[in-house]
Amino acid sequence: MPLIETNDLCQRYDGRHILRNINLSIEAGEVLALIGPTGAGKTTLLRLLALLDTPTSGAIFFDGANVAGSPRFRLEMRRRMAFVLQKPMAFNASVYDNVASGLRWRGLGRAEVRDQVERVLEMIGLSADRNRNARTLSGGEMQRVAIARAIALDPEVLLLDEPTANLDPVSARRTEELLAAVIRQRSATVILSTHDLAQGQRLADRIGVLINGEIPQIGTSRDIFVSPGSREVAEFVGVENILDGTVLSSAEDVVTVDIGGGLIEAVSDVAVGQRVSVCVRPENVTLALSRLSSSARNSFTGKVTWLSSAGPLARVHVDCGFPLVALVTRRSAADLDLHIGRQVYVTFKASATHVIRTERDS
Amino acid sequence: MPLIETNDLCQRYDGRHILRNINLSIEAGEVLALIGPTGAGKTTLLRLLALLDTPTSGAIFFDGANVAGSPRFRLEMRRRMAFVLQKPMAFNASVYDNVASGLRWRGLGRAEVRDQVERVLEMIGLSADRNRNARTLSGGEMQRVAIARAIALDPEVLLLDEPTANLDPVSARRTEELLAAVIRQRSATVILSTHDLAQGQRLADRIGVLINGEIPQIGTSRDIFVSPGSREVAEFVGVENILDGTVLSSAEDVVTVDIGGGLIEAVSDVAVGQRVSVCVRPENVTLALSRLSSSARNSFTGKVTWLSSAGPLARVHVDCGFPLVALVTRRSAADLDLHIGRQVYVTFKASATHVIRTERDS
Amino acid sequence: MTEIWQGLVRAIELIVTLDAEVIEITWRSLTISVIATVLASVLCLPLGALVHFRRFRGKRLLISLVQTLYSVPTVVIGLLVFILLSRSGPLGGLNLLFTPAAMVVGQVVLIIPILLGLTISALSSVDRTIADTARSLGASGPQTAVLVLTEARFAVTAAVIMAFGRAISEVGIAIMVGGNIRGFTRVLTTAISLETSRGDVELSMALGLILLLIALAVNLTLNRIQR
Amino acid sequence: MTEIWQGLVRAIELIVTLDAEVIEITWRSLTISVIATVLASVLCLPLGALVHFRRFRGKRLLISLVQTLYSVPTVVIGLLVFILLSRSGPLGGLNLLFTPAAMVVGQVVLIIPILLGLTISALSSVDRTIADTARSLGASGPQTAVLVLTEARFAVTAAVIMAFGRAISEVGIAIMVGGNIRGFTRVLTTAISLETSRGDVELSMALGLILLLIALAVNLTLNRIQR
Amino acid sequence: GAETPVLEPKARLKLATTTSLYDTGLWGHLETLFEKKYGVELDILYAGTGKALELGRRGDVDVLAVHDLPSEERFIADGYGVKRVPFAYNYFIIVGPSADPAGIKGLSPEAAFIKVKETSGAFVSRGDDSGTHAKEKAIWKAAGLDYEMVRQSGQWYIEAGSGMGPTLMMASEKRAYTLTDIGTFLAYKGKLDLVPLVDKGETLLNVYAAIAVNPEKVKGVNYDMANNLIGFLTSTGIQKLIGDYGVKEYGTPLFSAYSDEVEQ
Ligand SMILES: Nc1ncnc2c1ncn2[C@@H]1O[C@H](COP(=O)(O)OP(=O)(O)OP(=O)(O)O)[C@@H](O)[C@H]1O
Ligand SMILES: Nc1ncnc2c1ncn2[C@@H]1O[C@H](COP(=O)(O)OP(=O)(O)OP(=O)(O)O)[C@@H](O)[C@H]1O
Ligand SMILES: [Mg+2]
Ligand SMILES: [Mg+2]
Repeated sequence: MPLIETNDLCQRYDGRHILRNINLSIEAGEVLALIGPTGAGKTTLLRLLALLDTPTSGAIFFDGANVAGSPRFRLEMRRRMAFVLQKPMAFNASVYDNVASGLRWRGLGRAEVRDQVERVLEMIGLSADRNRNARTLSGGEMQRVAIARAIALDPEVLLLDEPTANLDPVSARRTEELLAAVIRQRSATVILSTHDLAQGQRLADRIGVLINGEIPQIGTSRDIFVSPGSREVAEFVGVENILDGTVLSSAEDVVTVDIGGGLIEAVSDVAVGQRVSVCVRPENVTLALSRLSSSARNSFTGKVTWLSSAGPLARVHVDCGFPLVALVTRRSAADLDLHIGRQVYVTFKASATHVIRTERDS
Repeated sequence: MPLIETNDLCQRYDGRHILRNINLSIEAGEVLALIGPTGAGKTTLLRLLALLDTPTSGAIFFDGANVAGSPRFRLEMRRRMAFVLQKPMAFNASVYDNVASGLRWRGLGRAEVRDQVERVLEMIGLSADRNRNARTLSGGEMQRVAIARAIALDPEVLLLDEPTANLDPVSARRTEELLAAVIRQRSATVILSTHDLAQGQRLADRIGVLINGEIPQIGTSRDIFVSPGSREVAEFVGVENILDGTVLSSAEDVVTVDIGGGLIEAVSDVAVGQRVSVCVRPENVTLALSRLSSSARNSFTGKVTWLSSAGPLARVHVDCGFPLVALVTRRSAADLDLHIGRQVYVTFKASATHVIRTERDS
Repeated sequence: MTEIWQGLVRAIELIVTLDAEVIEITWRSLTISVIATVLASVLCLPLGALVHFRRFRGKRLLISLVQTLYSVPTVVIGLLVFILLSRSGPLGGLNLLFTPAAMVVGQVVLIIPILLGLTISALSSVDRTIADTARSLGASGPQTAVLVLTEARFAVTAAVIMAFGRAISEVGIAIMVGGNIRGFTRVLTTAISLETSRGDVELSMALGLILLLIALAVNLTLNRIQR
Repeated sequence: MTEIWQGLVRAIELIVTLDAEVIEITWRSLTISVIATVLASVLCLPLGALVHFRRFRGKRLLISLVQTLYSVPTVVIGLLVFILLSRSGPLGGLNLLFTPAAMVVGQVVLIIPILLGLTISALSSVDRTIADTARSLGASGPQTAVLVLTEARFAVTAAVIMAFGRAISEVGIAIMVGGNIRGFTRVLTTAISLETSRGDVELSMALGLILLLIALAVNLTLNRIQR
Repeated sequence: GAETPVLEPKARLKLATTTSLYDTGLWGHLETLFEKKYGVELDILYAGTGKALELGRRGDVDVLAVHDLPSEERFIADGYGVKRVPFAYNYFIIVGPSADPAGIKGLSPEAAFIKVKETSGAFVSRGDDSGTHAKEKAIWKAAGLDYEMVRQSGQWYIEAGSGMGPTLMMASEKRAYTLTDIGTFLAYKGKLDLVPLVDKGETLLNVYAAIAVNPEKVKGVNYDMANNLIGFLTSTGIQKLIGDYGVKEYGTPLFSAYSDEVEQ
């Protein structure tokens, strides 16, 4: 039996549909990441799961029980979870008292509270600040206190709304490691929303993509990143090359797609005449100075139109009759002496593409 | 003459030093990014520059004039800038009125305000939401409104405190593009703080690293990323391999450093006996299955201890007597059949290292 | 208990028959207290903002003093204004004693502390970031104050309602400086206290009910405006 | 104006000489109003939280009604309580009329709307996120209410101070149901009004000043506790 | 249709009258007549005798209608008043519970007071230096007792420090005796558990007098119009009206016209 299950969950505000028929099923111990653009409804969904709001329609089952019960029952359920809100809000009290609050509300003894709070403060690196008023903390420090407040409760379910949004990369990494440790040690069920796709990838067993109040795709990070189920998902997970076209011919699971500026071969079994979007991840696009004889079925000549750096990599925009982005190491970029206007040969394999059926042009 | 200059700027709260002797000099039209860990003092510095707070000691010069003047003068100066706070706060009014507020305060006419607001709303993609109460916006939407509020003013100086911290990658990219456009079109001077090092790299002419209330290094992104000036900076900008040791010998600008678990050759002119930290960026570490004969001066044998994915790349932890992290493409990782325990050959060039003098062990 | 019931019946009677004297008294009550509230608001809202936004030594003490003035009995204010306006007092020449204008003055004095204290309290409950955001967008001091007052409109309206309620329900000042002159300075509260001392409990209750009705009307109006 | 000055001198005199009757009256004023304020607070703080946190139809109207009751004149409350406690009234058997207890009852009735209204207003100025955060950490309804009241402590204290000020400064109820009996129910305000009707302006001023002094003491104490 | 708060001092005459007179409604009656006759706005302020005299001293009123002989005489002696002109009188009465536990019915006022004190029957005093309170003190004095001593002599003596109405209510609630003017008693009668027990006796005489404030001593008062009012009050027609006032409402006249009476 799943620990948390939702049944056609809908939420409307002022007549606008914010969430539409959300059906989730989360096993105990599972880590689920919700990713999606701003305003997609991530916070709204988490607030429903945290029993802070009641849905317009639909039901939530926690441990098999419908949570739409008495306030007393909802409180009992709520005490088995902890939710870190997107906007971390300090109680006007010391850091210590902030972290202790949830424990005290559960009626724990003084000593117990102290032990647990000290342990968590230590863990999260804020022991030295225990007596400061939490209102004077910086944004990032406060975010950590908010997480500390939640994990101090040893909840069965930990809900996190963009837990590292306010943190610098170093703190974010630390917090993420902390979360990873919590996940491992306590085998808590975790649902988190995040902007950081990589974070979702690193922490979660499954990723749900929330777009426009719906979940068009949910699955392992590989599913989502490699085989996005729709054009929106593909766009959102950062597939930079999305080429719309029509299937011209099909043979042995390889289709030829006419994308206007050229023909692309892709592994797929869609029917001839179907409108599709072909996704090519930039890191699967190879650049060379001479035409390589390789097994790659797609090969084009193009001109570099734009170059930018992306950490250790270089992002190269090439015009081959249609725009294409390639991601190469900075060393390769230097070796190839890439610059705007340079002619390059572009290749990618038919198996490195992903084909999505589309109903309409977009 | 620099547009903004600070002179030994210090800020103390409750006796704690938050900022110590900050000396900045920013030219008109320049884009400066402040990066630094949580609690470093970025917000504190930006608030001082935005004339929201007064420093404990030190002075700020704006356009040559000391801003520690009359409230009237400070207001006049403040009206030449706009500051987007870290915690975007909506006025309890419509999106339109939020964006219009600064213009109205400047006494602009109705029509002028409308034109400007509509233009900015269009630009930032919130035209459809103009009549919604800004309090009901999602975190990310609100962040965009906050930016719109500021750029609607066409300020000479635009101060941004982590402008994309609350945005999903797609919106973040859009906002960043918007900021880039603003920077180009209006030749505004921009000072922004960010967690996202890559963002700093993309947007800024210069990057200032703020650690613990001080700016140990300021320079182009290349300077900071390739030649961090101190161990803290190196750590903060994500140099994952920082190897502490002592210079054993020196010849023709190449030093040999004893790092305990092995000897490393590095390009540097430090004296023999000096304690140093050698930085090696993971993307400059090459992995192979057989010992390559190459020009790389550093070559070790090691065992893979941990593998993780980082977007299109794989992060490989290797133990070669000392821990080393390498970043390779996922394709290479697959080709090399990397898995935990696998023996690999590790090479990196002496010229791909960066040596930092350290006073003390850390 | 019958008196209460009879008072209700009497109130309805007075309202339905549009008793001329009751209408006149009610209208006078309303006008005097509305004017007093408006004057005091015009004074206290900016003053409250000034106190809130300025940092100075003794601010806490000042607020405590203002709050202490919540406790000034109306009779004492009545006395003070009386001494001031009495023929032999410093402002005797104005000939204001025993006029509606004197009652307005007294009520203004009475509600200034209330409005000031509650305005400061309303302002301090608005997130500091709001003021910072406004200033960062180029708002001047007064513009920031207006914005923050708008943000606190619920609490500010509550303050104004409280002040109005205090003004229209007080009787000490009205009697001391108004004199409860029939047809000139008689207002609902002084009429009530007169009827009570005459032993006409029902009429007192009826007038009390009418007072509450107009207070309700004013509150609903203010609450509507606030939105 | 000399009266004011003489009042001051007289006040100092009364305080310095520890005038027995003045001390007794002052102490009685303080006790009655403190008890009334405590009772009303115990009632209104939870009630205010309930109104604030519960969603129900007519909430806005309820708040408007509560705010309307700010305008009930003390004489009317005095009358109501009088009718209730009088020998022929429903609670006549308690024999409370013309006792300090009756005055407490009257003052409680007087300040309940003020405390309730200001508590609700104080609570609604606390960021909703605070309550959400508390609930998300497992706080029950009452626990959340306590937290939010604590967060609003500045405004809640201001409300209590306002209520206390209203209670200790009112005179209509004290006279109607206390009776201003010398040595038993005479308090500062009724004494002031008596002295005023006698024409003794100085003594009235002096007693008024003493009242303000104890109000100041109470406020400073409350403000200290609040921190 | 409220009055404009603009003042024309010439056209107004301010009268301070004692509460017991005002509460009977007599002034409401006289006001219109006087205003019509002289084309003046008569502002009637009611206050205890002490306060009324204070208003006169300050020049905040032009004429007084009060009922406490000793303080009136002092007021004139100090030069604030020109002349004391009595215009009506009636008698105070001593009221108490119908059971009359002290047994004072029919006694002289002095004897009744002594009886109440001796039997410790509760007595509620105005205790507010009003005309009625002054009369009470005068009766104690006539009975040969020191007022201060009476006042301190125990629980039975209750000082209400309030107006006549509240004092009567308190006496009724506490089943106590009290001294009251007839007008207020009649107005409250329906709400009271009290009956008149002593209504005869020299000392109960209650004379209302009008005094114009002295323009020589107090600048700016409307002396001429004040004299008009006094003349109006003592005119035959009005004296008759005063003597008949109250019959309609209470079935018995509340006052006697002073012209009917010999000098005190
Ligand atoms: N109480 C509310 N009243 C009206 N609209 C609301 C309310 N709460 C949320 N919304 C709207 O619902 C939509 C989804 O909001 P939500 O906060 O869930 O988005 P999100 O996915 O968390 O976005 P972000 O990444 O920016 O935090 C937004 O358009 C928002 O404006
Ligand atoms: N008003 C204040 N009173 C006391 N301490 C403060 C105040 N404002 C900031 N601080 C402290 O100053 C330090 C720097 O804070 P600041 O907000 O400038 O950091 P930051 O670099 O912006 O961090 P973040 O990335 O988390 O936003 C922090 O330790 C913070 O707690
Ligand atoms: Mg959200
Ligand atoms: Mg910050």
